[in-house]
Amino acid sequence: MNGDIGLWAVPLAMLGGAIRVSTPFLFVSLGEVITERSGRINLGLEGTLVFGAMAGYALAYLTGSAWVGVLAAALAGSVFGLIHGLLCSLPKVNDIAIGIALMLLGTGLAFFFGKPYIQPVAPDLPAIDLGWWSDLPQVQAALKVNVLFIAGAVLAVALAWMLKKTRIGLTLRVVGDSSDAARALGISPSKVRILATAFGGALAGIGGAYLSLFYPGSWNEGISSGQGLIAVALVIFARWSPVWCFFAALLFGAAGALGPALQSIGITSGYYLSYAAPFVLTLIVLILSSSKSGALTGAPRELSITK
Amino acid sequence: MSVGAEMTGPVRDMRAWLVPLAGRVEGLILPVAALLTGFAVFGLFLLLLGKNPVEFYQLVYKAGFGTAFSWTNTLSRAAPLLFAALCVAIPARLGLVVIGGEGAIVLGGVMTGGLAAALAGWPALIAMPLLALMAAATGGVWIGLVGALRQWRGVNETIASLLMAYIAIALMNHLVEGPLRDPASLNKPSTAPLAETLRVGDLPGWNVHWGLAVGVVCCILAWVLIERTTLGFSARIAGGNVRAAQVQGLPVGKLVIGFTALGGACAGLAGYFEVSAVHGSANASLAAGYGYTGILVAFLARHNPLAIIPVALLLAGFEASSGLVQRRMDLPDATMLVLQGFVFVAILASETFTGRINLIGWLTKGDRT
Amino acid sequence: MKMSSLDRIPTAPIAKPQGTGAIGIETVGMTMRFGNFTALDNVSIRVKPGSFHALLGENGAGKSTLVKCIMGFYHATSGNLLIDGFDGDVADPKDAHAKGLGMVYQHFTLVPALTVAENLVISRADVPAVIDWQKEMRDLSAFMDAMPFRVPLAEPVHRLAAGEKQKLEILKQLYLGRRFLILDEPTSVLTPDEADEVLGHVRKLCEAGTLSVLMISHKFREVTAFADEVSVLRRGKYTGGGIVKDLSHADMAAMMMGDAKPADAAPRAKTSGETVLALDGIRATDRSGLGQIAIDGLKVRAGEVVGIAGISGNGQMELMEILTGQRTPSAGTMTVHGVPYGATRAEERRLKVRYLPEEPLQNACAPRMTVAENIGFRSFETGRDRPRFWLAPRAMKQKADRLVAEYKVKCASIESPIAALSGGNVQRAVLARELDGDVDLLVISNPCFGLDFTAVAEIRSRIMTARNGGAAVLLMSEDLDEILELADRVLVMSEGALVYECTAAEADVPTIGHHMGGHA
Amino acid sequence: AGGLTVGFIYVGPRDDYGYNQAHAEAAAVIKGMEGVTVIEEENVAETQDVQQTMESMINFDGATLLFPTSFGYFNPHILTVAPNYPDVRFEHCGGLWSEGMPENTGSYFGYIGMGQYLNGIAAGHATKTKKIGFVAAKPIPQVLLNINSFLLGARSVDPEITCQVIFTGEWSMAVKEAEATNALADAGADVITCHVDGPKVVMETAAARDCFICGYHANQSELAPEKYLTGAEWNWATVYTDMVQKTMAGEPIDNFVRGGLAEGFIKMSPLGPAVSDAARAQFEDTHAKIMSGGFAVINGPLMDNTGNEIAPAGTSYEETDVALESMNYLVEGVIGSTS
Ligand SMILES: Nc1ncnc2c1ncn2[C@@H]1O[C@H](COP(=O)(O)OP(=O)(O)OP(=O)(O)O)[C@@H](O)[C@H]1O
Ligand SMILES: Nc1ncnc2c1ncn2[C@@H]1O[C@H](COP(=O)(O)OP(=O)(O)OP(=O)(O)O)[C@@H](O)[C@H]1O
Ligand SMILES: [Mg+2]
Ligand SMILES: [Mg+2]
Repeated sequence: MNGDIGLWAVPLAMLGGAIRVSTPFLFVSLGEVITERSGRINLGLEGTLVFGAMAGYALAYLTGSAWVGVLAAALAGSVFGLIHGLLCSLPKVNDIAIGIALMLLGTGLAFFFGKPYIQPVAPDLPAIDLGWWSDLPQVQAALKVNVLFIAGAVLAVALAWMLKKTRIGLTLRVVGDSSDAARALGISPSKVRILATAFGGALAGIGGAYLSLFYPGSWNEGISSGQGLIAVALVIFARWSPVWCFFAALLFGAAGALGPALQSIGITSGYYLSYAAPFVLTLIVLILSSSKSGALTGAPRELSITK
Repeated sequence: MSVGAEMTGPVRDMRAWLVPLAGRVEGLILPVAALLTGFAVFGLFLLLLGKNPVEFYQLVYKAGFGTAFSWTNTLSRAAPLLFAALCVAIPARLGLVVIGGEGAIVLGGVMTGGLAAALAGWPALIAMPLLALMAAATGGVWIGLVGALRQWRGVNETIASLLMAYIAIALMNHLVEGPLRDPASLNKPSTAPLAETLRVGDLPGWNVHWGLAVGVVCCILAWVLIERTTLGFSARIAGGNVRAAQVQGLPVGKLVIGFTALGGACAGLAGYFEVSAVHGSANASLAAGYGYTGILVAFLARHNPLAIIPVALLLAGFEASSGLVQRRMDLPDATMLVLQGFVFVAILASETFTGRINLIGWLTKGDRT
Repeated sequence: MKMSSLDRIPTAPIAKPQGTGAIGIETVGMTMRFGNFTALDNVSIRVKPGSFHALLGENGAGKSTLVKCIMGFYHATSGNLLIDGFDGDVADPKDAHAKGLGMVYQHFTLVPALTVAENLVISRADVPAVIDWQKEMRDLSAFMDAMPFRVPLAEPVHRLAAGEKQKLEILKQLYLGRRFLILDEPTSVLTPDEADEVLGHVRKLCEAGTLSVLMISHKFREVTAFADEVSVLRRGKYTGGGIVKDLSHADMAAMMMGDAKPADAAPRAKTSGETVLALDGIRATDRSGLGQIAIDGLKVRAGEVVGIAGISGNGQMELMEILTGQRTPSAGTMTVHGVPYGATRAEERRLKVRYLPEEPLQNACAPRMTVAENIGFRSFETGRDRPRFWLAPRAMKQKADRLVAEYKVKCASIESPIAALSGGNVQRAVLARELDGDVDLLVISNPCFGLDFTAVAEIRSRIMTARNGGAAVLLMSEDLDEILELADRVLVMSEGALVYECTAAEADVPTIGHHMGGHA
Repeated sequence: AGGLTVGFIYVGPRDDYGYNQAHAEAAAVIKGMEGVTVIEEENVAETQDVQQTMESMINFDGATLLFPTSFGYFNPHILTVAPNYPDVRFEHCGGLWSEGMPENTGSYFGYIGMGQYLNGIAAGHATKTKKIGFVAAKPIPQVLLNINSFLLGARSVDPEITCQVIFTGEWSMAVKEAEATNALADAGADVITCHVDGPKVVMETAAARDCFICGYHANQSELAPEKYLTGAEWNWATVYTDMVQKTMAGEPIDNFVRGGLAEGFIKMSPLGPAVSDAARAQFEDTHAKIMSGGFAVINGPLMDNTGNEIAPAGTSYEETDVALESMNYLVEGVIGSTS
């Protein structure tokens, strides 16, 4: 069997990269969609992601079960979300600033407690072979899909459904669009926001667990390097739609795989620039999809950046 | 209910002059109280881990502020933070949250490193200011672009500046490893080293480079600009309420672009001093994260350029003490990050008390009937 | 759309409150204190089942406080609430809803991003965890079919016109099966025709015995036309009431105002001058980006108040934005004194143009800056002869002190943030700033929104004084009475265009109302 | 108390399975020495951060022998601080010291290219696709030498073998390293090694892609024992023990210390179970040759991968040859470019 597939390597690598790399972006941005749909911005998800990665790894290592790790990461993430939610429901407290502070605190705590887990090897999350039908090892590898990726995809659809078809979803949209209307309906906006932020934090924690427990599958201090922040940016890019978040995350993941893929077919020069592709791409789409009036279509009206 | 009813006679006068004073006192008491709360919470955290908080704070004091060397250490670390924080604080006066100062720092550094080679042989008196100016211009254009995107296309400045910081770092790496690389820089790709005449030295009698003094001056100038000039006043109006500024016919677009560019220029200067005073050439070490610490400093200083100076010193002092704390108390290097996190959260959360401490009521208790 | 269809109204599938038909409500000695301020002082009023009851009172009289106590938002400090004669303890708004009480608020409480159907369904107390939209839509259209007026179900609320929103608010209450409905100034955003239509339907529901209504209003005309009974509050106290038929407008006004006398309106001097502001062929897109604003031949002369009447959302906001340079027209010319005008600061100063936007705290002030600074907005960089570079805080304070005294702005200190001032005082401060010095053109939008009698009278008199002094005044207002009081010429704006013009002398409320509603 | 305080400064975490761990393991050996106090600090950036850290160790802990281990610490940071502290010795890992630099500074380094050559031999026997892969941080001479050595070692088994290189641009960036490894596997490489600060991610990802792995910096065999062929490891304990002993005895230390396999500066991980007998034989044979000295990896005639001749027939560059320290080419057979 000849493993050389020539130029096909690039699109294939991008597909594989999209599937491998997108999951943390997906989870964080889904979490942020729910948070922002309730009218809050949590910029601190980067810290939550990192802490989730650490907590997930540590617990997986200590218990021998990757799923316990995921659970722990979700729990830790929801605690961070809860703190953000609670602090921001105090009057005059700025959610963006608190987000930055919690990013620092989450990262700091993760590094602080994560020292002993840099070296040990924790069990990985299982992957499902969806490439069994192909003889090409590249295809098989690209379609080796982690359970969390599938869960994320399902979650994106489920959240979209929830926002349209369930009481919880409508409540969330009410709160995100008009605090006054929510209060008139007897809904407590800050309670909903606190819960939504906690839920968003839990998802970001799971995103972190994916990083440390599956891909790249190891805990270290450089594990995230800004992925949580970018994922928050992807939410605007995805216009607050969970399904679009899925595609935005895939696109970002695929763009991220472009750099190594180009090198693997021998295009090496300017590799820094091809590594910057995801950022450039996101920026371009952001510029194209913004409008002069600054009105962000689809933005929840209670969001501090749309006010 | 009407306020006017009780505000006649001497009471009104007394309370009237107390209002601004009370505002200022509150502006001081609140952050300090929050800072102490942050310290206390972190102390508790240490206690839970079985470490001695008193020893910890003694070490922080000793290594950050206790000796002449500690001050050297702290001041050196504070220098880039001053510039980086200005990059956040100046646009913040227009209500913009710019978090990508790192990009401007890095590009300012590359401009310095790249241009210095072309200026070899120029008299230092011309070349040095030119380098500084060009670095500032580079940073200014980069962050000014964020402002322009915001103004012309309504692109969210927080996210645009963040994305652009990543792009700037990629550009920097590309340039120092490619077109601008000094072939002699073997295992650490860098631009050609600055000529000795173009290097910025230490402040006379100190072991701290000139960037600190320039940074302090920049903070003061920024404060003067914002608080004491009509231009700054326009910006404060626009930052306080864009619609009001527009109705007043103020050139909001120009202000947005101008102030973001000004913030970027400060960050560009940070890059200039990193290259000309610390590294001697531009290389990947320029992306040292000062831009991100600067966000912290600016927010803690509530975007007041003068307050940036003590806050930068405080944070620099924390970082200066990090090593000693690690070595003496067997704590990980992230300890300072955790402390900063607690303090930051405490100070921001304390904003909820602004205007709620009834200082005037307390001071004039006896005067009321 | 006949009332006979009423008995076919399928009410929303909720647990029906005990019994059917209109509920009667009575407050007994209700007192409400906020701190040591008494907002309601021993107020007793009675709304009979099936009656249409009006609640009158000037701003701050305690009307909203009273109804909020009824709805359970506030818990009265003392006093009782009787529902159908029985002691009705309303724990919170949810409890009130369960008891069949409903309220339409002064400000819309609809969710802009949600569709009409979503807004209706989510307002129900028993929304199922998972919503079966097919079934809901069937039920909703059946409900709509039975209603005297309707609103498109699938449309997001932010695309609805103000009148439609107000109708939806009322529809929502009926959908929820309310049997006692509180309307807090329900017609403030409606044309007189729309108001008559909506209130007419509501009144018929009362007559049919399905609903009792307690309506807060400032409009005597509506009270006379639709209400059976009236109660009046002043400074938290019940000052009178009775059967509407037995009361004249003067009687009601006397109960509302007591012995307080509003400032006399400034006399209207005879003036006439040359054209100051002229707009021609102006075209711009509106807020939604879908509709168009088209302003042709708008002229305002010196010494003249031109009033633009219209329901909010018909392009007044956009016109204001064009006039202030916040919205660039795609075509047309705007001139002041014959000079093309782009509302830059230099032009504003040279041509002496001043603005008084609506809700000044949101649109004309920097809330966290001090009163002195806010008053300095117009003049901070004008030096004696050339522009200042350095700020002159002392001069700014002196000026602020002078204007605060002159315009009677009540504030603890000119160094307090302007956000700490009451609405009327913010309005006074902004007016002081904008009217200081020579004014050739004054553009005003809803200057008296939410202010009480004395403030209103004073502000209108200042505007009149400016006019008499030779300023050209363009006044946009949703309050037709205000326009009729102040304007020399009345224009009507509807769907982005000026559709009608008349002099103050020819002004006729029904005609103007028709044009406001676009039914001309 | 009369003893010697030795300071170690690391650029990353000291248990990264890589560069820093290699140093930290050696520091642990020093810790056990009589009369020696070891102080350490990790995650110190190559900025004035390291200058302050060095001074802090000197001023507060009385350190008189410093090992700032990261390559970028030397110029300008050590060179800036050292003249102010003539009584303190600054020993830097990386081989940058040259005549004219402060006498109280020095540098040491190991010829680890030889280790990568041996890695290449193991790889050459193990590869079925005739393609091996290299995840590299940056195209700098030390890294290029490692890449070239790895391929030349493999080509000593089969001259048909090619080596794909992917640069990540960062010394430590987990996701990029994993993506690069996957890209290599996708491109058909079935033996992979790397030169990044912490090889853990590359090793685990490659093993998960069913590739054989060759270690670097430290022993990573326990990450994937079945897949681990061998690895080129630093053995800094040799250097550190020597320098500490000399300092305590008051003997001078050379400013420029170099060594390879023979000097015990580097070592090879034990061969893994997947290494065939033939491979073992060639590996051990070459290992012995290197130990006995004079072995050269770069031998003419040799072309680079853009067609330029880099070594005419008959020339060869021994490991000690300074020309190797400015290597700026990839040899024929390496897929990738130096910029
Ligand atoms: N939550 C509150 N705290 C303190 N004072 C309040 C509060 N709510 C209302 N008030 C005061 O109570 C008084 C009565 O207010 P209320 O809103 O009932 O007036 P209103 O008659 O509805 O006036 P409007 O016609 O302007 O709606 C006002 O002076 C107001 O400032
Ligand atoms: N944000 C605020 N901070 C501090 N005090 C405030 C704030 N908002 C309102 N107040 C005070 O609360 C009181 C009630 O304000 P409100 O706007 O209801 O006044 P009002 O009775 O309606 O007066 P007006 O008729 O002038 O509008 C005022 O005395 C005002 O000074
Ligand atoms: Mg009211
Ligand atoms: Mg008011």
